[in-house]
Amino acid sequence: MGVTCVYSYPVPDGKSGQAVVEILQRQIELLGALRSGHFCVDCDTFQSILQTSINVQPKTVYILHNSEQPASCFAITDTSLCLTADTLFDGLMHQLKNYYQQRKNAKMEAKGQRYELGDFILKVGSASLAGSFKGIIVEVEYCPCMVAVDCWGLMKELLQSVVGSVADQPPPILKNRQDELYSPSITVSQYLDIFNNFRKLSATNQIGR
Amino acid sequence: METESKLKSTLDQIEHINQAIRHTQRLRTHVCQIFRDIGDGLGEAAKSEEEQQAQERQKVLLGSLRSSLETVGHDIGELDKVGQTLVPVSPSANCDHVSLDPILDRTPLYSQVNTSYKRTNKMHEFASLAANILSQNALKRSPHQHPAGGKRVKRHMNTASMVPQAVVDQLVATLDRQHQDMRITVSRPLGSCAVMQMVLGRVLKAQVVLRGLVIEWVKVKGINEEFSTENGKVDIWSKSRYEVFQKISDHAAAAMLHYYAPFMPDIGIRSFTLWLQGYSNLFSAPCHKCGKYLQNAMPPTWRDLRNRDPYHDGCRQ
Amino acid sequence: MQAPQSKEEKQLDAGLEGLITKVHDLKNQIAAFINKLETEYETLNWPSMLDNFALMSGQLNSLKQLLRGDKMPALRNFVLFPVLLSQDPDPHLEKLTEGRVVSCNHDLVPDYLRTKPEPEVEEKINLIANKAANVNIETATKQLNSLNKITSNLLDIINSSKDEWENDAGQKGSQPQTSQQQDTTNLVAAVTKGLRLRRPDPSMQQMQAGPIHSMQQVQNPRPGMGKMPSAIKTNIKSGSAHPYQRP
Amino acid sequence: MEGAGTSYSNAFRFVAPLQEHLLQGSILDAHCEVLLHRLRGLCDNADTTPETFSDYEAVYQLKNNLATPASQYILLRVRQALDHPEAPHHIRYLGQAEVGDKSRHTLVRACFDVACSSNVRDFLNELGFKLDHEYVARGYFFHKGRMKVMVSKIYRMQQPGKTDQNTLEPITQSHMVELSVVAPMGQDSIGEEMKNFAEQLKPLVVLEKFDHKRLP
Repeated sequence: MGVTCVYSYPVPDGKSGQAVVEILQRQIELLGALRSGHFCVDCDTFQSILQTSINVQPKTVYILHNSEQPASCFAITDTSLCLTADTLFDGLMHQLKNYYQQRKNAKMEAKGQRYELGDFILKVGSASLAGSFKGIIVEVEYCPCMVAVDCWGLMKELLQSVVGSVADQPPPILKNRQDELYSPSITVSQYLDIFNNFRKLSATNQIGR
Repeated sequence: METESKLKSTLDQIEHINQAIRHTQRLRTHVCQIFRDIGDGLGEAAKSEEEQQAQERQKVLLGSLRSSLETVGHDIGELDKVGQTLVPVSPSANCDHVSLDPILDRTPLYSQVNTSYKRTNKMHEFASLAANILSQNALKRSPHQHPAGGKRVKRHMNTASMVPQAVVDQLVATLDRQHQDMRITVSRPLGSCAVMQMVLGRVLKAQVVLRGLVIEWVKVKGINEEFSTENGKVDIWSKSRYEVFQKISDHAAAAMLHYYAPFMPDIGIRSFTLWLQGYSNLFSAPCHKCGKYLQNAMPPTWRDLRNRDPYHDGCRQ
Repeated sequence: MQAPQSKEEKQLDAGLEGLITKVHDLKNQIAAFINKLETEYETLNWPSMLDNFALMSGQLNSLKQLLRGDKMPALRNFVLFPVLLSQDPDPHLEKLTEGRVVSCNHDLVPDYLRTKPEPEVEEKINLIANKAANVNIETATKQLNSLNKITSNLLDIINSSKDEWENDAGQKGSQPQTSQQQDTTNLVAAVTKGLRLRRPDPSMQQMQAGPIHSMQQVQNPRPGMGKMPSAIKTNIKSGSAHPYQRP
Repeated sequence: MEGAGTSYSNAFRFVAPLQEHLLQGSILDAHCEVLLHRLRGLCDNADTTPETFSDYEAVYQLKNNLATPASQYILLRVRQALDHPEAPHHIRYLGQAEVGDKSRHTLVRACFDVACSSNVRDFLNELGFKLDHEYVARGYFFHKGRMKVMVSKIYRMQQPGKTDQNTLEPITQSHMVELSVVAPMGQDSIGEEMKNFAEQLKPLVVLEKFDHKRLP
């Protein structure tokens, strides 16, 4: 439960996502990291069906789970307020079904291999929207440190040996909260940010077509 | 006939040896008991009690101490008596019985003797090497190992480890005030020995066990780890779950020996604390030598003992 | 061997048969009771013990009635005597007695066919009978009286304490109530529906706007919330834009 | 889409629905001491002093404009321990209490207890919940096996959000007494156990299944 950086890794044209993931995995294994199982982060979207007046935007709540915190559930509003609760919260959302409804075909997931390297935890995986591949996600966690601004230099050094210039800057979410004591909810917020970017991208792609 | 009588005498001998071992065990438990009594001392509770009660307690304690000393004397006498009946066993004496073993072929005697001989030889070698090295480094922290030291020295040694609690408390309070980014608290879970808890900024926690003003034990853990067991007792043994802090614990133990100053005990603690404070930039400072943050996935875990410059473990001179 | 039976003999046979069945019943009852005592002693309660005793005494009574009945010839007038004593085991006898008596020998017969108690027992009975006969009537009445007195005294004590006890219980019932139905209702209503916990007072609401500032901020962008139709009538007069208005 | 890519944390998510079995009553303050003594004797933690608690509960309401009257609003209760500020907050959802027939000895209602971080109140506001009412409950807590007994005083808060002792006002001269068990669906035998326990508190407190529909 230390500082974590999550990046989406661009897939160059003409390469399949799987191939890029394999290249990254080889890179990480070359650093001396050991495989330690798999990871999974998933995100469900709930939308309010409450119409108080016509010009009010419907509200959205994202429910995320992270395999690193298997007994917790994270709920993030569209104003990026993050509630950390235990997994029974899913049941509670079910009770709210007359007010908030799960959006169909909007489940996003990031799955892949988890590695350990000293006090680092590295994860490489692919993100998918409703089962179709959307992009590559790289996560690096440095467990002993709780303040992002302290260990950014150190993280950057490790990150650049894996993903190169993608990690020139801290992830935007982390950048705003660099001085806080780190908590898992920041990790989840980073994932949500990346998921939303993927979503937007696919939406514009569809419009473009 | 001859072997029979030999066997009998051997059996006798074994019986004597057994007896001697039993006496030794008893002696040991009693001596242990004495040390425990002394170690517990009057405890913290004595402080708060009335003068008279404290005196009474002291009397009880002294009484029990005397009686246990008497038992120890008695035990020594017994042991002496048994010891006289023991005859020195010549190392080859048991070899005679080897011929009695009917299944000689199946006993891997030779190879066993061979390996144990080799082992003993090696151990001897290592021991002499270690003795050589240790004699060069004067790290003797116990007052009893100073046969050469004069009377004056001995008194000084004693004062370092026998300081009233108030002095320790005061020193810790000053340290707490001196270091802005460090929070230091003291607890005494086992009577007179103080345990210092240090929290360094948002980087690490350290636990220092003091005997008087002598640092006895140091452990370093992460800021999100605890120094207490689940039932709230102070836990000085468990190590950090992070490799970084395990490494720093080792370094801190080395530093504690380095800063040990028997004549000015408080200087030892002060300089150790100052050194430990150098870890406030543990994650944010690159190595002074190689200019990098990471080496073997570890930040620079070593701080120079003089100027507190950060180095990787592999980059130290 | 069987000679034509006389009327008397027939009667005897019938009587004996009845007697045997009754005794058999009694024996079974006792056996069942012993079995119960041995196997269920942990769960056995006093009433069921009493039931068993009552059953047995009933059977004894009916046995007695049978003996005294008109149909029963005077058994006293018959003599039973052993014709042959033998040390050899008799399988027929063994079967008849369920394995209790193996042979009809000299050891058993005197005990089994005894019509009078043993001499020592007889002596004891005589002794006690004599003693009873010798008691002075006066002392006897005296003792009787004192016993009666003690008993009635005891009865009085028990009755009075029983009265007291019942009174106590009665008083408990009449003690001041430890709970009030109305309070229960109020509490349950407050906890489940928030009754009497809401703040309808507008002056209170004004104060409320301060400490929970964030709520107001949240609400301002959605002015529609305040204009919901009112379901519960409250006496709010200070305006509909108020953050704590209950719709 | 579910099922195709479910994570292993899914196993934790769908637990059997829980139900709360409940009996309620009250006791006048003057006799509360007697009740506490009796409860100490009856319950498990007899050797220690009874556990006290001081909780602040805020009830939030979310309204709906759906036509069906059954789902016009939903209430969520947020509870926080005032005496243990480091403890997590709780969200509690309680369903409609069912009285049932004679054969059932207790009220039964659906129950969801979720521990959560302390920003839950802001979160509910974001979701469109409105604070409906709030109160402070202080009192004692006992347990016997899986039965939970709470003897608590309910206070109205004179100033919103303030839980200091001097701004609290008790709403009755009685303590509330609640006997409850949270158990998975379908364990009706617990009712018998609760009834027997309630029987032992008579005539001091009459614990009964209090029909919430009867409330004004």
